[in-house]
Amino acid sequence: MSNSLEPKKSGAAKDINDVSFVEVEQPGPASLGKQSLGFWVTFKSMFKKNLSVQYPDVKAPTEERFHGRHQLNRHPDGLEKCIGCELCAWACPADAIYVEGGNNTPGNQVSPGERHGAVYQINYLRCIFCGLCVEACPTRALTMTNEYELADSSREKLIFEKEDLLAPLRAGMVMPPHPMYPGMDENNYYRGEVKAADPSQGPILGSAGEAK
Amino acid sequence: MIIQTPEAVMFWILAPIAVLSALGMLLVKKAVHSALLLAWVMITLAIFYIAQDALFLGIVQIVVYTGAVMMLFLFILMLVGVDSSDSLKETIKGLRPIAITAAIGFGGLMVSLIGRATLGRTPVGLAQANADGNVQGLARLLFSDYVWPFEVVSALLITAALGAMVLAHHQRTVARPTQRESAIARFRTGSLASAAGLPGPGVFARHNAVDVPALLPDGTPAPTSISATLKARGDMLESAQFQLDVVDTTVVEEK
Amino acid sequence: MNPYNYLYVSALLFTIGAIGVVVRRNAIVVFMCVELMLNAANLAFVTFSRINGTLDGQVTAFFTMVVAACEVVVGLAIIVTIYRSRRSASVDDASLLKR
Amino acid sequence: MTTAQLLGQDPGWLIAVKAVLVFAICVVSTLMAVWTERRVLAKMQQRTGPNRVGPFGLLQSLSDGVKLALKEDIIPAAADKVVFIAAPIIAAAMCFMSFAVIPMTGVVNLFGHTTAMQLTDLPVGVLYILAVTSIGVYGVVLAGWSSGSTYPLLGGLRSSAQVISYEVAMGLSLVAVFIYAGSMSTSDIVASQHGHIWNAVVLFPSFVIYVISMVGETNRAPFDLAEAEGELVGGFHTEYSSLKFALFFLAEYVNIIAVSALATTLFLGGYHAFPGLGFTESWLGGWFVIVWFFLKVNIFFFIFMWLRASLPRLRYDQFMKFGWKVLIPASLLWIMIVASLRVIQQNGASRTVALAFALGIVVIVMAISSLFEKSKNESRKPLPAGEAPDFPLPQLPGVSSFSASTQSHTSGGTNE
Repeated sequence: MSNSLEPKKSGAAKDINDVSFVEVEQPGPASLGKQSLGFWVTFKSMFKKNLSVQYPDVKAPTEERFHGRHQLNRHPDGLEKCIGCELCAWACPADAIYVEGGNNTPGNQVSPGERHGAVYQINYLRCIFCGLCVEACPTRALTMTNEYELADSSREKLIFEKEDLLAPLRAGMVMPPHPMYPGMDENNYYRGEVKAADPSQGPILGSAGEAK
Repeated sequence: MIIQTPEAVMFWILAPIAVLSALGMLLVKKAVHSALLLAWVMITLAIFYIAQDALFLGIVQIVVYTGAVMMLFLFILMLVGVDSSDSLKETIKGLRPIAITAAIGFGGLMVSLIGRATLGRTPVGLAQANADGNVQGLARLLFSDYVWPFEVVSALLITAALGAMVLAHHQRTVARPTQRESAIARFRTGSLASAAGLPGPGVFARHNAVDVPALLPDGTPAPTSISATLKARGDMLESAQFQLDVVDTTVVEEK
Repeated sequence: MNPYNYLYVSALLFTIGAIGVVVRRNAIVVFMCVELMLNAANLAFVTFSRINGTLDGQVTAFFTMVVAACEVVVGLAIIVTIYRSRRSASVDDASLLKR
Repeated sequence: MTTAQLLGQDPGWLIAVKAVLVFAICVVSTLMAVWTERRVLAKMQQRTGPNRVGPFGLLQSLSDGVKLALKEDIIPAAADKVVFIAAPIIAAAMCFMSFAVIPMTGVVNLFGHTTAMQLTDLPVGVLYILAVTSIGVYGVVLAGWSSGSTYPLLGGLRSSAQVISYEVAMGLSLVAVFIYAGSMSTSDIVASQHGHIWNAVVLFPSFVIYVISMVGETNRAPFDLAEAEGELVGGFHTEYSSLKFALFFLAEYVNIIAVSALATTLFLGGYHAFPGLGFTESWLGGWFVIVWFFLKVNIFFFIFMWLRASLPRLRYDQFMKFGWKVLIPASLLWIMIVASLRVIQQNGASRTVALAFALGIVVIVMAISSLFEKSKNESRKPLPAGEAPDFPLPQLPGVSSFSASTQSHTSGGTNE
């Protein structure tokens, strides 16, 4: 392939066969008594408490930082945080994320600023749950939940669309698309200065999830 | 012989089967099938022995012949003859008709001789000889009248076992290379490109089976990526058909 | 039942084995035919033992088995050795000493 | 009246009933064995094991069997069809046959007939079992060959070589039992142990060799090289599916129960009660002893599971070396000792002479083994200090200074 890879044969270099080779002594087998201690270990553990979890009946809580299904977050007023920058898709080592950005128009403001993610797909057959996408996301739109029950019956069902990934609307939010908070621009949104939705943005959802 | 004894029923069922299996052993093409049919013949013979008051011999027949000898045959067949199919073509001209004629003559002669010959007495049966038990009777004979042949035969058995070991032993003419030596040899011989190991088989995402050679960057199949056995057997797929089409890399302006 | 019937079976099996030794070309199959002949002889021995009312025939058959086992062990070792050098288990290929 | 004569009086229908009973016992105990093994193995690994199908998961193996039967039956294109189908049948049928000579009870009353729970009693019963298992190997070899693929062929060759080699050791370990019992009939061997010390104690080396070789014979962990998953996929049954695979599965477990039952018969006094509990043998008209029989069989089965939970798989060459170079010579030596002792006893020598002979042999064996031990120690010299490569190692908590050479210096000498 390339001759530059061949070893350089300068005079100072030692031949590998001249390098002394210290034969390190290997530990021999342990005595029969010591070996049979292993039987006692297995016998003893018959009377120990089981570590099994009866999974479908009992669901053990995961660790807090468990890498589960992704979630696309929202600003407090309901606008999506995702700006369709595709940084997550670029960061993905498994090539599992597909993003198409779209322009925000005055009549169709989905996220603060100019752009939003129009198409957002994660292929969970490819995803390795490494979390690099989360680290790449500039707006903290993409985070990971603790949900791990992702099995399904067909390949298509495991490609999650934007609707499947979006965080649910909570009370006090407004169903996008809707205009930005009056007097705020995307920088205010980014700094977290928008704390709640304004009635001028649209009907605010109540605690039951219905528009007031 | 109007009232059929259980032995007669057994005989008239098993004897034709035994003869037919022996014939089948002669005629089938695959050596493994021959061995199986022969094993079956030996089992029927063991049943014949047991029916003839030779219980110990019948069991030993199964242990020795079916269990050891035929198993050895099967073993050798698998080691030697799995890929060599046996041809039934005759190599010496006219051998087969002559052999069959001679054998039929010989067999006919023997059968007719047995039919005519009288051994001078009616069958005695082994009821008396087996009075203390068949095993005990045999043991008494083996360790008294036949003790010399018994010792000779055991010496023969040991000699045969040693002889087989000597014949099958494979002397190593060159010492087996150590891990260090083979590691050095890998870097010393050929180019360093192959030092890291051979390329794995399969064309990524299109076909990843072991019978598809990997593609080199220039699109030619890598010959070292699949097993030589698969290549020799012809069980190898063309990897070019799994190559990606040329990807259009020109950027189209979005409207 | 008349024990002579076993002798007929024995004669038939012996004949079949003899044909096989002459006709078949695969050394292993030839060997199996030899085993069949030995077995046929054994059956005759056991039957004679019954006809005569003594166990000597069975002892002889016992010795035959041991000898047959020895024969198989050495014979198969030879076949393996031939196969190693000739890559073939056919008896025709083992006649090279002649030419 | 001996058991053989007793069984000789059985009418035909009783033999048929007993055959069905033995078959049913085999199948049911296989189902139970699979469940027991999975549960016990799980306990040894601090898991629960199957517990969802039926109470305590008892019906798990039954549902597995139904599932296997309903699966698609695949015959590979390269397979030799007749042999491929015949192989599992041979394997399964042969291990059932070995149960015919196992005595499970003494004299009992079955449907108004005085008989024993044993199908038949042969004067060469134990040899019969060896013969039947040697035919059973055909199932394995033919399955490997007829699949027409490489892994099964290698697996079949491996397991047949293994079974044949360990059958030699097993047969040799049985010889001492024959010498002591003076018979090869299973019921006679059981009778010879009744009222005496069990063969497991008297012939302890034979017992150990038998237990080791029975594990090798049944292709079980740590000797399960025939189906070494990491090397050979599934071994000889790689290409099998559905009912044919179920037959192999059945054969494996019936085989385990059969060798355990044989071990019980030969070494643990068969169906007789444990020492001191002899009064239980008359309970339920003699049927109660079947509890003792299965208790003893389960002791062996537990050993199987325990071995599987504790030991890693052996390497193939080490395994064969162990069989041919350790087990077989050891059992040959032991047979010679047993035979000499027997001759000394039968020639009317006193107990002290026999004891002295046995002691002498023990001393000789210990002397030889200590010589070996000494030469082994001499060949292992500790590495001289300073020659080992010295390189810094990460700090350990609570250890002030730590280097590679000091570590190898201290551990080299003590030979841990």
